[in-house]
Amino acid sequence: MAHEISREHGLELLRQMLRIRRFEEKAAELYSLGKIRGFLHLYIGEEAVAAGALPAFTAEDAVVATYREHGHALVRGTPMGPLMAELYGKANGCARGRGGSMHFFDASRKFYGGLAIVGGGLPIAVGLALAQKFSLLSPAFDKGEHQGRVTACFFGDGAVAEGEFHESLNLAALWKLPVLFLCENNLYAMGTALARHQSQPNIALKAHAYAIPSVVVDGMDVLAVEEATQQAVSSVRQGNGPYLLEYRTYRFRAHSMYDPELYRTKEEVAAWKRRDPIATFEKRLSELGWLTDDDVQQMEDAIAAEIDDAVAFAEAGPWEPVEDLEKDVYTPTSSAN
Amino acid sequence: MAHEISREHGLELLRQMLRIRRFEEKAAELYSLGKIRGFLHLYIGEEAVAAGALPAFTAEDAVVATYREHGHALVRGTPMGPLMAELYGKANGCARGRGGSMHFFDASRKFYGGLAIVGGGLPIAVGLALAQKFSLLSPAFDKGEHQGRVTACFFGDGAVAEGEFHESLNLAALWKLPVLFLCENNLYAMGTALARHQSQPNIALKAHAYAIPSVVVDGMDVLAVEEATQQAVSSVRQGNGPYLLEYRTYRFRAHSMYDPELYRTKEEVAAWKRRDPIATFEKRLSELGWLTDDDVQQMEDAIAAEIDDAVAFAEAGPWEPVEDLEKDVYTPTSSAN
Amino acid sequence: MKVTYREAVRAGLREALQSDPRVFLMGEDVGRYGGTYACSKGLWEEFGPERIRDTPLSENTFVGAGIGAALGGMRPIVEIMTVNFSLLALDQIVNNAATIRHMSGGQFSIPLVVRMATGAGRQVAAQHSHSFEGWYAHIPGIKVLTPATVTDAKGMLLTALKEPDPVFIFEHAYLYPMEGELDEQAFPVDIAKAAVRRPGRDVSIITFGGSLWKALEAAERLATEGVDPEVIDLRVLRPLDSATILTSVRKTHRAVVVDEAWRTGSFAAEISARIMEGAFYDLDGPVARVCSAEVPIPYPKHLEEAALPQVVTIIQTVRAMIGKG
Amino acid sequence: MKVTYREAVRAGLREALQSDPRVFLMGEDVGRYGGTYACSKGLWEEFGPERIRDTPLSENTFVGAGIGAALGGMRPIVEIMTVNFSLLALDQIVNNAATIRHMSGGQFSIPLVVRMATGAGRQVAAQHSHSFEGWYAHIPGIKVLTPATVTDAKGMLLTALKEPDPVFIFEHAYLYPMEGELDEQAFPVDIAKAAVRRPGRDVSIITFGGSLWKALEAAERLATEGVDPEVIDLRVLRPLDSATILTSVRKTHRAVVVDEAWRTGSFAAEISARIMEGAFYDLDGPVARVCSAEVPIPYPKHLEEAALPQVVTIIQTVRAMIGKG
Ligand SMILES: Cc1ncc(C[n+]2csc(CCOP(=O)(O)OP(=O)(O)O)c2C)c(N)n1
Ligand SMILES: Cc1ncc(C[n+]2csc(CCOP(=O)(O)OP(=O)(O)O)c2C)c(N)n1
Ligand SMILES: [Mg+2]
Ligand SMILES: [Mg+2]
Repeated sequence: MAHEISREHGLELLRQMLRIRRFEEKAAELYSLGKIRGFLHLYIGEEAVAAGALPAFTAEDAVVATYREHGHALVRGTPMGPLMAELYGKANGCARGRGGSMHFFDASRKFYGGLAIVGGGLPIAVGLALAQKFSLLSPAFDKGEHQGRVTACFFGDGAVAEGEFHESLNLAALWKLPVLFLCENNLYAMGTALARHQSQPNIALKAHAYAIPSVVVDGMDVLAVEEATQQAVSSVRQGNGPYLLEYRTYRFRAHSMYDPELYRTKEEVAAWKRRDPIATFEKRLSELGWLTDDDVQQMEDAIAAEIDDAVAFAEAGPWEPVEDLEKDVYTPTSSAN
Repeated sequence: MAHEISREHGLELLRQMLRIRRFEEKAAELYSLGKIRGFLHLYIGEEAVAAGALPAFTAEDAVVATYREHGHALVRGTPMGPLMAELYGKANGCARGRGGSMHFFDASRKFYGGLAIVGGGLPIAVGLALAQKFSLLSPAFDKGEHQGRVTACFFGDGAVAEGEFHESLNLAALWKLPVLFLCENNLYAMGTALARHQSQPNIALKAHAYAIPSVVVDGMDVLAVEEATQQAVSSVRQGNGPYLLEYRTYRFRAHSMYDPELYRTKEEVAAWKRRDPIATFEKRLSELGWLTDDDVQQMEDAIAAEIDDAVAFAEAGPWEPVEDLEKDVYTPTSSAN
Repeated sequence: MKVTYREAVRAGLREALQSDPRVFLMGEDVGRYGGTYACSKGLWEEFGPERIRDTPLSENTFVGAGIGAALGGMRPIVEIMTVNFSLLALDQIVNNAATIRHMSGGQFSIPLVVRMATGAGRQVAAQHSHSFEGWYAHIPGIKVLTPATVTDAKGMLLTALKEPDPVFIFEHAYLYPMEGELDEQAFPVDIAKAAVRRPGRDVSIITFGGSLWKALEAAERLATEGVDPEVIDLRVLRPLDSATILTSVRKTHRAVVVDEAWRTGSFAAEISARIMEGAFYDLDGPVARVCSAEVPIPYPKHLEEAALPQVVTIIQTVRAMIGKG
Repeated sequence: MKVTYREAVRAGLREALQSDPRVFLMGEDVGRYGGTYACSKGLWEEFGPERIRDTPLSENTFVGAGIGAALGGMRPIVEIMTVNFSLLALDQIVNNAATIRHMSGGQFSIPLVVRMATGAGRQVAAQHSHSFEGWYAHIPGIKVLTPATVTDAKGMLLTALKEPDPVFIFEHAYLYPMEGELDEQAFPVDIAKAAVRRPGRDVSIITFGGSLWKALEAAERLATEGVDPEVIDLRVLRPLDSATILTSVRKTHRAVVVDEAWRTGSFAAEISARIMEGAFYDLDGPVARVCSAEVPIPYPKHLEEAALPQVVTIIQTVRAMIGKG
């Protein structure tokens, strides 16, 4: 074990990874049935990152993710029903159906999306962290309540090339803001391999250019992810400024639902699949005698039931009335209404 | 001496620095007379950079500069008359008077501006370098003629914070393009000190994030600038990809003509002025017995005459006729005409 | 009380910072430098570096950080030095500031105020002389204000800070040194209605921002020729107050729209189209536009003046119209 | 020969790459991936990595690099994946591509071609469904093309590459799979004139890009009701061919402009204003606009359809107009 954990905790990590995997397998199925449309980016293969990283954050912390955010929303705690309904575009979805797969939101869990412009989430996260820091500085805010809040900002290796990565890391470090830059390096930006979009493919090393501490983490090992993230979070909570983690992981499926995958070999994909974060972790747990086939079966059954309920919830959900199309362009109290 | 030079060469370096200094002193004077308007950014104090760096480039190389480019155009070889006329906005100016101080251009000398959006020149320089590399790659181009062309890209420390710095260094390194990123670090972006706009104030160090070689150079020492630039240029000419030079220098005057200078102390300015690149170099040359008071006087007289001629050229120059306002929005051969 | 436009903006900033601890100002050189146009001069000394924040040159990120801070409960005022640099931040504005509320099904509000200088007329050439207010007015989800008077310069900022959604305030750089009477009675000013700055009977001259003063001068000169123009200051480009425009045109039966942007695709076209749609049968003749020539704005005074709307061009346009009408 | 719009674009790219060694293509995933919309599929294999260049995600820089390469003597074709991402490159486009020639007194030309997908209709929600062609058409110094047919999809690209100045080509993403008859006789196609796609007497339906097909369908359906609409495909938004528009309106005395952009500040407003200015006395009634609802485009099919111009809304608008006329 990378660090000491209990059986219960190990099973919970496995369960979360499985929830993501099965949820997305179902989503892919529903996509081919035409129940889900538009872009659908699957996280399958990368589950250890969301499952290992997100528990390190409290309900008071803020989370910003990308268009590949199903796993993050699930682990953050948004019920599966509203997430599935969002994929359907139903009014009982987590964004009233308006966002779809790329735009999950959950204000009650400080989940700020679901943002689909690559790199666009970083400045937002920096701003959320600035607000968190203000809440400490200004006497007008209750320090106790706000003490040590941090913001988690997930993004991919492709986002590292965008100017906003550079600008955001500089600003966050300059102002010592409590933000964690969590790079899910799955080695590809769509069809462009890391070495063809980064002249210096070591992303963690780039943090030095901003005097930000950074660590490379095995993103296929949920315990390694958990341990590294917990350590980084505690450093940030203590007011030491931002931190960058580079999770080395891999996307098992196509970039989105349409993708001929001309840019990588079957062998490469197969090699990474042998490091499947779920299979390898199941193996470790069973070697510890913590996981029997029954346990797995029970877990799968429970998740299958949860998914069935989520699909039923989505199927039963209403479509937002067309009359409401222009609702919420502005806030009701706004002078524009 | 940083490296071996001849007396003639030493005097020429001094002369170029003096030409810039006197040209700009005259420009400031003409500004207060209302002959020059708009923004006027003086290079005074930084002359060693342009004077030491530009001779390392051939007539076939390309140069991109900023709105603080008077010195670069002068050393590149554009006659003083058209430059002074440009400051006046006269039709005999180097940009037909349309650009003014911030937008010097000279196609015959591959001088691509004179660009006033901070950071905006870097992608342009990367593209020019890409064209230079293509001219080697494509059999359709005469290799001989194009062999080893490079692009010089000047920008300030403030530009380093912009996303385009990050994106441009990555692209240039990724594609191994023949471009030199020449940072004139004068310690301030307008009124913002380096340490307040860069979390990692060591700019040369940032080049590592792109696997680009870099060197810090004393920008107040014209010979140090010359030597470092020549070495970098030869590396780039050999096809080793981009290079970054950080010239540490200082702006003696206000950022532009209007500037209360609330952001720095008189002591700091005075300390830097003691390192005046012209005075210190004059001293070195005279210590070598290469420069007499007469030499200085002759040089000053010649430059004064050159400036008088330039002012006369500008004063005598015509205003572009208003009828020509819409000329050159498109190229004559364009279907839009 | 007579104050300059610059002082009015500064007074608004001070009042906002004093009255609400969630308010802070960030932008390039707003602090120690005092603001390129000196709008925030003295505020850094008064409110300190935590609330008056100098940012690195990184427009897209500090505007995005403003959005994030607003989502996090603050009331940020972001200053973009001038509108041309705002192009670097347009992704954050269009794709995040303007969409997050609607796209999330109404879960979030973004009480962000962004101020920037706009316009030409100071011989700063092609990269520093744009007028993109019309582009901003195209974006659902944000509001666009163009204060032309010292009262609106201060008042609109204060009202904007009470708005739950992103507000963009365009201050014409040419107006900063302009003196005017600050009407404290007018507060709080609304940000919903256009204003009739000069009532008249013969023609409606519709404009906003820096061009208002050219329109008013043209109107006074026309009055000496026996023409009585009505001058409308749009004040708010989004949401646009069509009613005030249409009421005026139904009375005067003629309209000239003055807009410093390039003619093609200018906001003046939108005004013309709205009149077409709402008052076509009341028109005695076609609505005319006085806009900038379609060229990058050149540096020399005579060419810049020739490129921009001027008092004389407004007068000539009205004369031609009356002659025809 | 029947080809898809996607194939027509690809054929244009191939021909350009074959005929001019200075031509190269760069953009995100144009190479090994074959292009998000498969427009460049097979080109990387055929022309190699030097001429088919995958770029990192860095829109402002690779567009700026296109400008620099054009200044350096190349004939770059830059692909921006979709128009919403082009906002990140707008600084380079507005401040450099569009100004350098004029600002330098005519010393340089920038023969750059930028292609991008635009438009909504594929349920990709608020951040991927914009139509900013109208914004681009506001910028002097560049040209803006909106090919709606397979012949224009290929032909305009080839003509654009012969232009000395920056040309922006907007390909409506919805059209890529559309099949059409490629008219090789039409080459070289001009990029100066609008086209009358359906001659008619009763009303001018003026549109461009993806909306052309909705307009044509509406026209056919209206014809069955005894209404005979003329359908005009603008083809080129800048410089705009006013003559063809005015000639049509002088004949039909009525006009409806269809534009997928948000109504306020849409390019449709410019068309309406030009008709106001050039054919006011020929109009039997006000020009109408059919545009998108002023909301971030939502994901669900029924809401997206409600937000965009549709065949039925065009028909209803024409009916209302004829009734009134
Ligand atoms: C600014 C911008 N440019 C292009 C795109 C199109 N696009 C969507 S995802 C993607 C690849 C992003 O790769 P990465 O950041 O590594 O995330 P991953 O998909 O691998 O999780 C691209 C190019 C976009 N959404 N935003
Ligand atoms: C994108 C952009 N933002 C802001 C400005 C306004 N501005 C002009 S110069 C300058 C400071 C630039 O500092 P630096 O790059 O160090 O160059 P220096 O003036 O010191 O030579 C600023 C903020 C600009 N021209 N462009
Ligand atoms: Mg990736
Ligand atoms: Mg500087």
